[in-house]
Amino acid sequence: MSKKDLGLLILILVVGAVVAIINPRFLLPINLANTSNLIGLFGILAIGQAFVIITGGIELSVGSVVALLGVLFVDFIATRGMAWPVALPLILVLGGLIGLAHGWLITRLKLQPFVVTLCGLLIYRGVARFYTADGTAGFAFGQNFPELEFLTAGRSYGVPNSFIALIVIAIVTWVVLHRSVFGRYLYAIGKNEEAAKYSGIRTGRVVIAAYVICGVLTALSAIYFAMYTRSISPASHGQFYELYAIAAAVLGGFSLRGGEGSLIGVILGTVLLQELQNLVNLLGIPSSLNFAVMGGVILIGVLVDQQWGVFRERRLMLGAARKGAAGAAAE
Amino acid sequence: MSKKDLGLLILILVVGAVVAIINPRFLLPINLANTSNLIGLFGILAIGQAFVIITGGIELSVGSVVALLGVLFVDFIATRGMAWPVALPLILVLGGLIGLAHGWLITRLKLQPFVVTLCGLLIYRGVARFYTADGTAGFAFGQNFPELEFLTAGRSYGVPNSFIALIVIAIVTWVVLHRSVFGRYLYAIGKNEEAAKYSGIRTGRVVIAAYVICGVLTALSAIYFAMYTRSISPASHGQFYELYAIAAAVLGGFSLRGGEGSLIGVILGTVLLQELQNLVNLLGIPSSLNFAVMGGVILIGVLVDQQWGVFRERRLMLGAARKGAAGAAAE
Amino acid sequence: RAQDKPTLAFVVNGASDFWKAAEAGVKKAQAELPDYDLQLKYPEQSSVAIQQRLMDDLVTAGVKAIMVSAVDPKTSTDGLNKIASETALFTTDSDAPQTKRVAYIGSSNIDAGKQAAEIAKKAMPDGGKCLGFVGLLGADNAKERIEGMKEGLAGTKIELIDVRGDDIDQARAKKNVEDALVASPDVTCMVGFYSYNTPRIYEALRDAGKLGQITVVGFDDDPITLGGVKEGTVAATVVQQPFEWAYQGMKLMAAYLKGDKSGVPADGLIIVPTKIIGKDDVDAYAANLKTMAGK
Amino acid sequence: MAHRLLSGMMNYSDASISASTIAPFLSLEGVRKTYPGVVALDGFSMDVRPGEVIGLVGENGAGKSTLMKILGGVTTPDTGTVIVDGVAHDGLTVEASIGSGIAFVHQELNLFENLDVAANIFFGREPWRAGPLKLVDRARLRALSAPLLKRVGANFSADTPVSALSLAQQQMVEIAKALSIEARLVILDEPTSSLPLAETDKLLDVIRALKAEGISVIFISHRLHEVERVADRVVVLRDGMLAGTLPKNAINHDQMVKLMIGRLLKEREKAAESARPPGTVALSAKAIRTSAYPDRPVDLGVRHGEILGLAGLVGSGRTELARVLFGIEKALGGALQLDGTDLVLGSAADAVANGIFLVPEDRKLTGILLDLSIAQNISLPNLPAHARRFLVSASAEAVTAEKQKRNLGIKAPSVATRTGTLSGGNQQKVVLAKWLAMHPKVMILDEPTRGIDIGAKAEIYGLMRALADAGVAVLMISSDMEEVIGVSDRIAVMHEGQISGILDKEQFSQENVLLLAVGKQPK
Ligand SMILES: Nc1ncnc2c1ncn2[C@@H]1O[C@H](COP(=O)(O)OP(=O)(O)OP(=O)(O)O)[C@@H](O)[C@H]1O
Ligand SMILES: Nc1ncnc2c1ncn2[C@@H]1O[C@H](COP(=O)(O)OP(=O)(O)OP(=O)(O)O)[C@@H](O)[C@H]1O
Ligand SMILES: [Mg+2]
Ligand SMILES: [Mg+2]
Repeated sequence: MSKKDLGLLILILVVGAVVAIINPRFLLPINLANTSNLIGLFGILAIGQAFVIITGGIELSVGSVVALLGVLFVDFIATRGMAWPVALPLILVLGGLIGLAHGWLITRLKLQPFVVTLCGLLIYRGVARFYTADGTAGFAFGQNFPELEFLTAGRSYGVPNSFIALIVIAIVTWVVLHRSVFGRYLYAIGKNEEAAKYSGIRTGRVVIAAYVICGVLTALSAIYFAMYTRSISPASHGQFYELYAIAAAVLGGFSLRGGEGSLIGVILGTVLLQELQNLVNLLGIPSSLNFAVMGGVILIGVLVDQQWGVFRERRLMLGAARKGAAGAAAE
Repeated sequence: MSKKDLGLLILILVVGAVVAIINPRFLLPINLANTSNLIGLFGILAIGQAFVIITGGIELSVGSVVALLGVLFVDFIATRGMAWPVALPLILVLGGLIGLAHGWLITRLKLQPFVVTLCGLLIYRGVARFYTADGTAGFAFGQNFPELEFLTAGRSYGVPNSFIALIVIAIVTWVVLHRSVFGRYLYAIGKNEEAAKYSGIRTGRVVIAAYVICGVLTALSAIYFAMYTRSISPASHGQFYELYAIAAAVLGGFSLRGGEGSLIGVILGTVLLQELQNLVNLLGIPSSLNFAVMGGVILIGVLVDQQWGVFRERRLMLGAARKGAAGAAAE
Repeated sequence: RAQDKPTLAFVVNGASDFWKAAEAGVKKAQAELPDYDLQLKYPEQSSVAIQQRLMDDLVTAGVKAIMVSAVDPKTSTDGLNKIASETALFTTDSDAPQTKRVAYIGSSNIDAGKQAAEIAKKAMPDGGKCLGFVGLLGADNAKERIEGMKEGLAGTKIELIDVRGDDIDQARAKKNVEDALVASPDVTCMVGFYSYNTPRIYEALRDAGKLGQITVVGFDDDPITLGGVKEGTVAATVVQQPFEWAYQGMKLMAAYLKGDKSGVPADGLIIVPTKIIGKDDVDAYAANLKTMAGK
Repeated sequence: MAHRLLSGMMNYSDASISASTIAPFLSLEGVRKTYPGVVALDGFSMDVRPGEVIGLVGENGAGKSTLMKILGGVTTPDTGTVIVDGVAHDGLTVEASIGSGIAFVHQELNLFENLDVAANIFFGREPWRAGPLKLVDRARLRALSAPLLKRVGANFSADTPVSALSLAQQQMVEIAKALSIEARLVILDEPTSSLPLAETDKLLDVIRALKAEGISVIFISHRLHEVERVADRVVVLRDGMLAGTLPKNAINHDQMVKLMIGRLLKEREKAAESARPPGTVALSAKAIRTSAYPDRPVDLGVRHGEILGLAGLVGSGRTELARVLFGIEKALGGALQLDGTDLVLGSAADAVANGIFLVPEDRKLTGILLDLSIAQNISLPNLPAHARRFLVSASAEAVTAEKQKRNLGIKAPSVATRTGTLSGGNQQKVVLAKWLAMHPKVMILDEPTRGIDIGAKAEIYGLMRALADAGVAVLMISSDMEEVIGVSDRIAVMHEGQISGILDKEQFSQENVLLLAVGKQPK
C-alpha cells in the first residue's frame, strides 16, 4: 500500500470515528451493510473508470450506460420474459460492445475520448428515454427472481453480495493492473503513448481493451443498480454517476493525464465518497448540502495530498543536499 | 475563416434549409429571434469556456456558477432591494473571483483543472441550494426592472439584445485571442507550457487570467439566464450547461489538449447546437430524443471533420505524387 | 400535415411515469376530437429554461392552445404571460393564478397533503413520528404537499419530523430510507411524497424486514405502491387524476377554441379532487387504471 | 537592478583587448547542485568574458546541461553564486536571466508547434502596437524574422508552421530565436546534435560573427572537432567538477578527451573493420514511397553483417523512410522484403515481431518513457519474456537491465532510477539497451549518437560492429559526416526523398557524400 493510499485510509477512519462519536448508530451492522452495498455498486463503476483513466482517457457516458442497460435488463426480464441467466450475459456483452465502439472511435478514428464519451452520454440517455417513451421500467408488484435477487441484493453472513462481488473484482483487477503485462502496457500508454508504440506495443488494441473492460464493468454495475432500485426512470437514473466514478478515481490518486493511480486508491476513494453521503444522512445535515460536502472533501483531499507531496519532495531534496555537503566536508 | 469553420457554416446552412423546407415556420422572425436569443446566452458561456480550453484546461463548474450567481443576482435585486446597476457589476466581480480561485488552485497549487472545477461544480450548486434552502429564487408578481429587462431580454429592431451582446463580446474576444500578445501566449501555453515558461512568460498569470475571463463571462451569462427564466431553482438551473459550452467549443474545432481552435468556430458550434434543439421541437421529434440528436450530430460533425482532414491530406499527397510522376515522364 | 388541423399541446414538467396516465387521457380525448391534433410533450429536462424554450418553439410551430404543468409557476409569470399572449394557455398540476392563463385544471397539492395526514391519523390513532421522502425539496408540489400534511397533522400526536430529498436519484432515494432506519429508530411512519418514493420505502422496509411495522403513507399510483396497499403494508395512497386533467383539459381547450367558454368557471379553477385509495378501493382503482390505459 | 546600470556603462565593443584583462561578464562560484541520489554539480566555478567563445565539453551526465539551466534560471543551485556584471545572485530566475542578456538554446527543443516560425522566434518579445489590447504587429514580426532565418541558413519561410518542420529545421528556429535577443551571452546546448555538415558550418560562422560583435558564446557539443574549430577556450567538466581548462593554443582532440575521461582513447571514435564479408540482403525496400516525398520511390537493401550508413541533408527524407521500415507509418506505395520474403507491416509491433528495431531520433518523445525506470524501459518491448503467466517478474526485468547497464555503461544510481532524471546521453543508451536485450535481425538507428559523449560513442560504434559481426543488418542514419565515413561499410545517400547513390568503402570521402547529398554524381 502506497503512502498516498495510507493517507486516504487514515482520512476514512478519522471521518468514521468522528461520525461514530456523534452518532454511534453509524457503526450498527445494518448501516455498515447498507453502505457497503452502495460501495460495491459504485466501486465496480469506479474500477471500470480507472482502467480508462490509466490510459489517459476518460469515460463520461457511464451514467447514461447505467440507465440504458438498466432499462434494457429490467425490460428483458420483467416485461419480455427473458430468463435472467440469458439476459445478464447479454447485458454484459452489450456493455462490452459499447466500450468497443468507444475504443474504436478513439484509437482508429483518432477522436478525443472526452468527445466520444460525451456524445455517448447524450446518445445513450436519449435512446433509453426513447425506448421506454420516457416512462419507467420496473418490476410488477410481486415479481420476484429469487436467485438473481440473492446474487445482486442479497447478503451472505450479513455482508452484501454486491460488496463481495466488488472485493472479488478488485482482487482480479488489482493483479491485472499492477502485476500483469497488460497492466504495464496500460501504464506505459498512459505515460507516453507514442513511445509505447515505438516499443512495439499494439497501443490501439490495449486502449480498446481498456474501454471494453470499462464497458463490461459498467454493465455489471448497471445490473446491480437496476436490482437495487428495481425501477428505472431513464431521464434521471444514473445521472452524474460518471462524476462519482471519476471523483473516486481522482481521490484515489489517479491523474487524468494518465499513467498514475492504484487500484486500492480507487476503492478507498469510493469508500470515502459513500461514507460522506452516509454521514450527511446520519448527522441530519440538509440534503441540499450533500453535493457541497462531497466537493469540499474531494478538494481538501486532493489539496492535502498535493501539498504533502511537495513537502516530502522538499525534505528529500534538503536531505540530499545536506548529506552531499557532509560528504564533501569529509573528503 | 478557416476551412474547418467554413465546413461548420455549410452544415448549419444545410440543416437550416432542410428544416425550413419541412416546416417553413422555422424562418419566422419570431423563431429566429427566440433562437438567436438562446445563441446569445449560450454563446457567451461557450466563449468563456473557450478561453480555458485553449490553455489545455477545462471549466466544469460553469452550470453550477450559472445557478449560484443567478440565485444571488435575483436575490439581490428582487429580495434585498439592491439597485441593479450595483448588483450587476458585483455579480461580474464574483464571477471573476471564482475564476481567480480556480486559476490560483490550478497554477499555484498545481491541481488538475478537471479536479478543481469538478469540485466547483459540486460546491457551488450545493451553496446555491443551501442559500435558498432548496427554494426558488424569483421575482415577485409585477416586479419589473424596465432598463435591465430591455438590456437582457429586450430586442432592438427585432434582434434580441443578448445576441447583440454576444456579437460585441465575440468581436472583442476574437481580437484578444487571435491578434493580441495575450492571445498568443494562451495558444503557446496550451501547446507547451514548459517551453513558455522557459521563454520567460509568467504562465501562471496568463492561465489565471484565462480562468478569470471565463468566470466573468459566465457571470454575465448567468445574469442573462436569470433574466430569461426569471426564476431559478438552484437544484436544476444550469445543469449540464458546461457540457453545452464544451460541446460548442469542441464542435468549433477546439482540442481539449489545448492550443487549438478559433473563436468563429466556437460561435458556429453554439449556433449549430441551438439550431438542433430548435429543430427537435419544430419537427415534432419526441423530446426524449433531443439529447440523442445532439450527441449524434456532435459525433458525426467531429467525425466528418476528422475524416475530411485525413482525406484532404491523402488527396494532397496523391496530387503531389501524380504531378511528380508527370514531371518525371516529361523529363 | 400538422398545419391543416389545429394543434393542442399538453406540456408536462419532466419525464415521469406519472404522466403516462395523462398520455392515456390525451389519447382518449383525441378519439373524440378528430378535428384536432393533440400532442403531449416532455421537456428533456425539468428546468424552467428548457420548458420555456419548448413552449416558444411550440408557439412558433403554430400550436393553438397549450396546457402546461409549469416547472416553476410562481416565478414564471412573465414567461407564461408571453405564451398566453400568443396562444390560449391553460395550466395544470400546479397553478399560476397571477398569469393570464385561461383556466387551471388539476388538484390541490395542499389538499392532497391533508389527505395524507388523514391516512396517517387513521393508521396511527396513538400518534407517532413520521419521516418524509421526496425528490426535489424545493419544488412547489413538494412544498405544498408537505405543508398540507403538516397542517392536517396539527394538533395531533403525529409529527412530521424531517423530509429528506434525493434529487430524483432512485439509488439515493432508497439509501435515504435505509439510512433513516439506522439514524432514527424511533420513526413509526414514512411518507413517500413523490410517486417513486413510496416503492423505494416499500423495498427498503422489505429488505430490512420491517414491512408492516412502520406505517407507510403513499402518494400516486406506482404499481408497487398499489401492491403494497393491497397487501396492507402501505396504509393508503393519495392519488391524483392526471388522466382526468388531460382528458377534460383537452376537451375544454377544444371547446374554448371553438368559442364555447361555458366550461371555464368564473374563478378559472377546475379542481379534480385527489382521492385516498385504501385497501378496499385498490382493486377497483387498478382495474380502472387498466381500462383507461386501454390495456 | 544594479547590474542593468553596470551593463549600460560597460563598453564591450573593443574585443581586440586581450580577453583576460576584461572584467568577466558573468562568473560562477562554487556552484553545487544535487538531485536525489546524484550530485550533478560539485563546487564548480568559471567565468565568461565578453566576446569569448567557450567550448564546454564533458561526458554524458557530467553536468553541462545542469550548469546551463542554472544560467538560464530554469533551476537554482543548492549553494554557490552566479555573478552577472559584478552583482551576485544566489540563483537566477528565467526573467532575470533573459533580462541580463542571456539567450539559451536548450538541449531539448522548446518550440510551439501550433505557432509559426516567426511567432516562435519572437515568443515572449513580440513587437506590439500601442493600445490597451497589445496587438501583435505581425508585419514587423515577419520583417524581423526573415534576416535571422537567412543568417542560420534556413530554407523555409517565417510563416511556416513549426509542426511542418523536421527536427533539424526546428533546431535552426531555436538558434534564430537565440540570435533575436539582444544577447550578451548565447548558450548553445548541443545545437548541432541533429544538424548535418553544411548547416553546422553555417552555425559555426554564426558563432564567429557573434564573437566579432563582442557577444560571448557557450558552446556545448560532443562533436569535439566542432569545438576545436570555434572555441577560444575549452572548459572540461567531469562528474560535476572542473576537470581543466584549455586555452586556445592547447585545444586539441586528445587533450579534451583526456580531461573528460581521464585517459586517452586508444582508437578514436571509429568502429573496427568488418570481420566478415557481407551476407545476403536482409531488409529491402522496393519503390517505397513516403508521405514526405510521395512522388519519389526509394530502393534500398541492407545486408546481413554490414553497417549501411544513410547520409543526406536536412529533410532529405531519411527519418520518414526509417518510420516506414519500422511500420510506424504506412508506405504510400512499394513493397518491403525481409530475407527475400514479402513483408507487410501494419504497425511497429509487426516490425518488432520480425526482428526489425528502430532507435528513433527523438528520444524524449518516442525513444523512452521518461516516467518509467530504466529496467521497465528496457523490458517494455519484450515484456512477455519477462513474465510468468502474464505476470511481470520484476526480478527478471532487473537481471536483464543490470546486464545492459553494465554492458553499455549506463550511468545511474540503479536500474530502478527513473529515466527522466538521466542525462541525455544516458537516456540514449537506455533506448539502445532495450533493443540490444532482444535479438535484432535488422537494426535501424536514426542519429544513434545524437547527444552522446565521445567515450560512449566509441562504445556504441563497437556495439554496432558487434551486431553486424553477429549477422545483424545495421542501417545507420546519421548527419555526422565523420561518423558516417568512419563507421559504415557502405554509404547510401539520400537527396530529396530518393537514393541518389551508394558508395562502397573505396569511394568514401566527404566530398563524394556531399556531392550525392545535393544530387550530383560522385567523382
Ligand atoms: N531533474 C533531475 N532529477 C534528478 N537528476 C537529474 C535531473 N537533471 C539532471 N540530473 C542528473 O544530473 C546529472 C547531470 O546531468 P546533465 O543533464 O547536466 O548532464 P550533461 O552533462 O548535460 O549530459 P549530456 O551530455 O548527456 O547532455 C546526471 O547524472 C543526471 O542524471
Ligand atoms: N510531421 C511532419 N509534417 C510535415 N512535414 C514533415 C513532417 N515530418 C517531416 N516532414 C518533412 O518531411 C521531409 C523529410 O523529413 P525527414 O525528417 O524524414 O528528413 P531527414 O532526412 O531525416 O532529415 P532530418 O535530418 O531533418 O531528420 C522534410 O522536408 C520535413 O520537413
Ligand atoms: Mg545535456
Ligand atoms: Mg531525421
